[in-house]
Amino acid sequence: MLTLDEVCLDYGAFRALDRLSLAAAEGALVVLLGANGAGKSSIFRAVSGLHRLAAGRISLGGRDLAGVSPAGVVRAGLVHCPEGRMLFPAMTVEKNVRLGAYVHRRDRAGVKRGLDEVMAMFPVLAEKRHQPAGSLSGGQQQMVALGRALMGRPKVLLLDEPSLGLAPLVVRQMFDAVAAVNRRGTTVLLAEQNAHAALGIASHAYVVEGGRIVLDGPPDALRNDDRVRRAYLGG
Amino acid sequence: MRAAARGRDVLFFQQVLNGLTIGCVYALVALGLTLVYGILRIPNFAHGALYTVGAYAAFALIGRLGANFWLALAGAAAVSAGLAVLSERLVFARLRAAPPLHDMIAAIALLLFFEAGVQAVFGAGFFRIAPLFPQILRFAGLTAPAQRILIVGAAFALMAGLHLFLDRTWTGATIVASAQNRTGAALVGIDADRVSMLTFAISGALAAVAAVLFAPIALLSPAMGELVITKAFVIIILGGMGSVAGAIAGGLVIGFAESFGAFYVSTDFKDIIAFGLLTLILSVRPQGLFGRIAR
Amino acid sequence: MLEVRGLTKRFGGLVAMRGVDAAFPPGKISAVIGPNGAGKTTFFNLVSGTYAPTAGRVLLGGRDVTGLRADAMARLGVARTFQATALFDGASVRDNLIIGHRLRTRATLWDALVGSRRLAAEERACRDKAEAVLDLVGLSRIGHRLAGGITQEERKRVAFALALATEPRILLADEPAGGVNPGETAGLAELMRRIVASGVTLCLIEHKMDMVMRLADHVVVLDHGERIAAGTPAEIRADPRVIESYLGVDAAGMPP
Amino acid sequence: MSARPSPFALASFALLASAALFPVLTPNPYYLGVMALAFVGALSALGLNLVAGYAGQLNLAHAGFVAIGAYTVGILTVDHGVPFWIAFALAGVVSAAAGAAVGLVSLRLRGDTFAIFTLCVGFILYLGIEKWDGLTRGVVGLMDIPAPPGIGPVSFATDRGQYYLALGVLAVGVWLMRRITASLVGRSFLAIRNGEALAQALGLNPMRTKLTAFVISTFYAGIAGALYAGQVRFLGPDIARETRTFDALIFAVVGGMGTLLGPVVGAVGMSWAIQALQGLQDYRMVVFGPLLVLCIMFFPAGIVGALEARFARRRAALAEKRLAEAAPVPGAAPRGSHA
Repeated sequence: MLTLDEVCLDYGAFRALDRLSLAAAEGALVVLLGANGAGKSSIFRAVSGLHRLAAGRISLGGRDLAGVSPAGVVRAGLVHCPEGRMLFPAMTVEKNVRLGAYVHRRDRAGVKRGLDEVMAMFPVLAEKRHQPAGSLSGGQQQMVALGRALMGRPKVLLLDEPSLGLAPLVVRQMFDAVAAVNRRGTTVLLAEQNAHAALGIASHAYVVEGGRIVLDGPPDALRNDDRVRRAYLGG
Repeated sequence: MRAAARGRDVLFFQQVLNGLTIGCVYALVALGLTLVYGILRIPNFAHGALYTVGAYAAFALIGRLGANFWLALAGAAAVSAGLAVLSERLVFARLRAAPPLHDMIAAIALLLFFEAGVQAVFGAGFFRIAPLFPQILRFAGLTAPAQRILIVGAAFALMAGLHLFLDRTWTGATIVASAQNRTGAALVGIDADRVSMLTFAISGALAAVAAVLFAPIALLSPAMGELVITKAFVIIILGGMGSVAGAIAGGLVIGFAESFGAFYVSTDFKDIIAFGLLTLILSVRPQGLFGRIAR
Repeated sequence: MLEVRGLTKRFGGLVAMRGVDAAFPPGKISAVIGPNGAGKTTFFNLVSGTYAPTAGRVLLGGRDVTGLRADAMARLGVARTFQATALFDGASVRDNLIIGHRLRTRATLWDALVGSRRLAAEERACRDKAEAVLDLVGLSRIGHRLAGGITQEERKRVAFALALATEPRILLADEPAGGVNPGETAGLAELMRRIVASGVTLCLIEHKMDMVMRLADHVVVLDHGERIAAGTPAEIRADPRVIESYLGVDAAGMPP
Repeated sequence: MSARPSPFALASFALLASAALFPVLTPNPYYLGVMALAFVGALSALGLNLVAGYAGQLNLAHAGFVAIGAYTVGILTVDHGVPFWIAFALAGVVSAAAGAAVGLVSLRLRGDTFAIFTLCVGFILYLGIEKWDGLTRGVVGLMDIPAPPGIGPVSFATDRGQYYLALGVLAVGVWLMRRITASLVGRSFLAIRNGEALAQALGLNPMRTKLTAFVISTFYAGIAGALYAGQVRFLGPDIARETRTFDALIFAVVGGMGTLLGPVVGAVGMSWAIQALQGLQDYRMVVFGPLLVLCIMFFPAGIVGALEARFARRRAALAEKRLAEAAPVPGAAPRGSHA
C-alpha cells in the first residue's frame, strides 16, 4: 500500500533520514518505535509532502508521491495526524473536525455522516462540539486531531505520537480507537514512544534510530528485544 | 434653556454619526489588514496604498468612463484586489523564507510605488467624487447626510457578509484555519497559496470599498491612505493582531474617540488621539489590550 | 552548586511544571530526560531565568536567585546553549565568539567613542578568550571559517564555545548532540567530559539515551512536568516508574 | 596592528579623497548642493542603519528625530537668537533625549509591533510639528534660519563651504560610527539582532543594548537635521514625514544594511540617480519602489554588503590556505565536504 524506498531527507546540513526503506501492506497497523529525534516525525513529514526528499521514492498504492503537495497527498487518500496535533485552537471542536473533510467538501451528506461517526466514536467531543478546541484537555485535543484526520477518509493514516503527554487511561482509549479504525480497513502507520502499548495493537513494527531502520519484525519478536529497550533507556 | 439642551442633543447625535462613519471606514481597512496579518505574519504597510488606488480607480471610472457609482465601486474593488494579489504572488510569496525585516521593507517599497504611481497618473492635486446621495435626511429634528448613512449601512452589511463568509463557508474556513495553524491547514488538504491570494484579494477589495464610500466626504489625494492605514495599525494592535472582532470593535472605538475628541477637545489634534491612545496603552501594557502582541 | 526546590510554572491555566526538586552536584554531569512534552525545556527556561517561576525557588551556591533575569543569571555564572544557535553567518567563527565574553567586560559607549585603553585591553581579553574556548572545544583549526559554512556538529561545538566564553560555573546544554550523526555524537560526549574536567558543572537535556546513560553521573527524569525519578543511570534504568513512562508496560493497561 | 591597511580603510580614504577633490573638479554650485544634501541624507541613514541594520529594530519614526534636530536649530536661532553652533550641538542632544523617551516605551515591543508603533510615533511627531503653530509656525514653516557662521578663517557661507561642512561632519560621523560598530558595544547590537534570547543568555541586557543603539541613532538623526537646517535654511513639517524615513531606509538597503559604508554609498548613489531621473522628481518612487523590492529580494546585502561578503570569503579562504601550508595534518580529510 505504502512503500518508502531508500528515502533521504535533509534539514540544512543535517541528514534526518538516511536511505530509509519501509513498507505497510494494505490493512496493516505498522508501528514505528524510536526515541525522540530518531527520525519518526521526519518519515511522516516526508510522506505527507511537508518536506521535500533529498533522494528516494515514496509510493502510495503504486502512485509516486514525489513532489506532490500536502493537499495532493490528502486527495490521494493519505492523511497525516501530526505530533503536537496542529489544531485550529480558536475554532470550535466541530469545525476543526469538519475541516478534516475539506477535500470531500462537495459530498455534503458524506461529511455529515463522517461527523456523526466521529462524534459517536468520541462522545465527549459531541458534548463539547461548540467549544473552542484550544480550551480542551490534551486527551480531548488528541481526539479532535484523530477525528479530523478520519474526516479525510484516509486509506492510509499516519499517526504521530498520539499518546504524547496523555494520562494512562486516555492513552488506552486512544489506542482502542486506533485499533478500531484499523479493523475497519484503514492502513495505519503509528509512531510511538509508548512501546509496549503500541506493540499490543501492531501487526508489524520497525525500530528507527539515527534516521535509519535498525530492526523490524512482528511485535512479539520485538517486545522483549534488547534493542527496543535500548532505544528508550540507553541500556 | 430647553432650546440649548436640545441643541446639545443634536450636536451629540452629530458626533455619534460622525464617529460611526469614520469608525466604519477604519474598521473596513483594519479588517483587511488583520486578515493579511493572520496569513502573512507581517504588517502589510502597502495596504494603505490599496485604499488610495481604490479611490482613484473609482474616480477614473466615473470621471473618464462615465460609470455610475456602484459600477465604479465594483471596479475599484476589483483593481485593488488585483493589485493585492499581484503583490502577494510577485513579492510576499517569494520572501516567505526571508527575515521579517525584509518583508516589512518590501511592503514599504510597494507602498511607495503605488502612491507614486497614483501621483504620476493623476497629479498631486485634490479631487472629489460626488456623493451618491447628496441629500440630507431629516428625522425627528435630527439631520444626517445620506452619504454617511450609506457608509454605515454598507459597512455593516459588508462586515456581516464577511463574518458569514468566514464562519459559514468552506472557503472562509480555510482562511481562518490557515491563520490559526498553517501546517494543520496544509495537512487537511488546504492549498496555502490559494488561501494567501484569496486573503489578499479580500483585503484589497475591502480597502477600496472603504475608500470609495468615504471619498465623497473626504478628498482624494495621493497621500490620502497614509493616515487611514496608520490608524488601522493602531486598531489592530489594540484589538489584537489577526482578530476580526477586534478590528471592528477597535475601528469603532477609534472613530468615536476621534469624533468626540475633535468636538470636545480640538479639531487640530483629532488625528493624534488614536496615536496618543496607543502610546498610553502600550506604555502600561506592552502586550496590548488582548495580550497577543508579545508573541 | 545549583539547586531548585518546588519549582512550579503555570501558563494561564496550564501547569507546565509542578513542584520539581533537583540539585546539580558540582563538577559532575547531570542529565534531564523525559518523553517529548515532559517539560524539559521549560525546566531549563526556569532555571536560567528566561521564565520566572510561579512558585518555588532557585538557589545558586546557597543564594536565592529566583526571578533573576537570564542576563543576570549569566553574569552569576549560569550559561546555557540552545537547540539551535543563531550565528552571524557572514563573520568568522572566531569573531562570533568574541561577544561571549562581553559580560565580563566593562567598556561603555564612551570607551568606544574615545577609543580608550580599557576598551583595547578588554577587546584583547575577549579575543584571547575566544581563542581559548575555540581550543577547548577543538575548533582552533576552523576559527577563520565563516560561521555560515560550518557543519551541524561544528555548530554544536560553537554553541558550547559561546557559552564557555561567559566563564560559567554551570552550563545548561539543550540537546547538545541533537541532529548530529553517531560518530560525531561520541566526539561531543568526549568534549563534554573535557568541559567538566575544566571545572564546569554540566547539565544537559538529551534524547540520545545511550549517550546520557554512559555520560551522566546523575539523571533527573521528568514526565508531565513532574519529577518522577532521580539518581544514577543504573538506578534510573531499573526504576519501574521510568520504564513505565518510556515503555508503557502497564501504564496503558495493555496485555503484555 | 598589521602594516597593511584594511580594505575598509582604503575604501574610506579613497571615498574621502575623491569627495574632497569633487568641488575642485566640478565647481558647479548646483552639483555641490546636491552632494551636500546627499551627505546629510547619508548621516541620517547612518543613524537609521545602526538601529535597524545592526540592532535589527526597524525604527519608522526616524525622520521625526531628524525633524526634531532641524527644528531645534531653527527655533533656537530664529526665535531665541541662540548662536548657530550652540543650537547645532543642542540639536543632537535634544533628539537623543527624545529618542531615549520614545525608546523606553517602544523597545519593549518586538519586531513588527515595534515597526508599527514607531510608524505611529512618526505621525505624532509630524502632526505635532504641523499643529503646534506657536512653536513651529505650523504649515507656514520656519524661515530665515541663519547660515552656519564661519569658524576662524573657514567660512560656510558659500556653496563650497556648505559642501565641506557637510562632508566634514559626515566624515566624523563615519569615523565615530566605525569606532562604535567595531567595538564590543557594536558587537552587542549584532548579537541582539541575531536573537534576543541567545544574547540575553550571554549576559547582555537586551533593553539597555537596544536603547543604546536607539539613542545613538537618534543623535545622528538630530545632527543630520541640524545640518539640513543650516543648509536649506527653511523648515516645514514635511521633513518629519514617513517618506523621509523611507528615503533613509532606501539609502541603507541599497548601500547595504548592517554595513558601515553602506548608507553613505547608498545615499550618494541614490541622490545622483534621483538627479538623473530629474523629470521624475515627484514620482521617483515609481522607479525606486520596484528597485527597492528587487533589491530586497535578490540583493538583500546591498552594494557594500556584497563586497564585504566577498572580502570575508576571500579572507577565510586565504587563512585556510595558510593553515594548510603551515601545518599539514596527515590524513585529515577536508571538513565541510558534506555540503
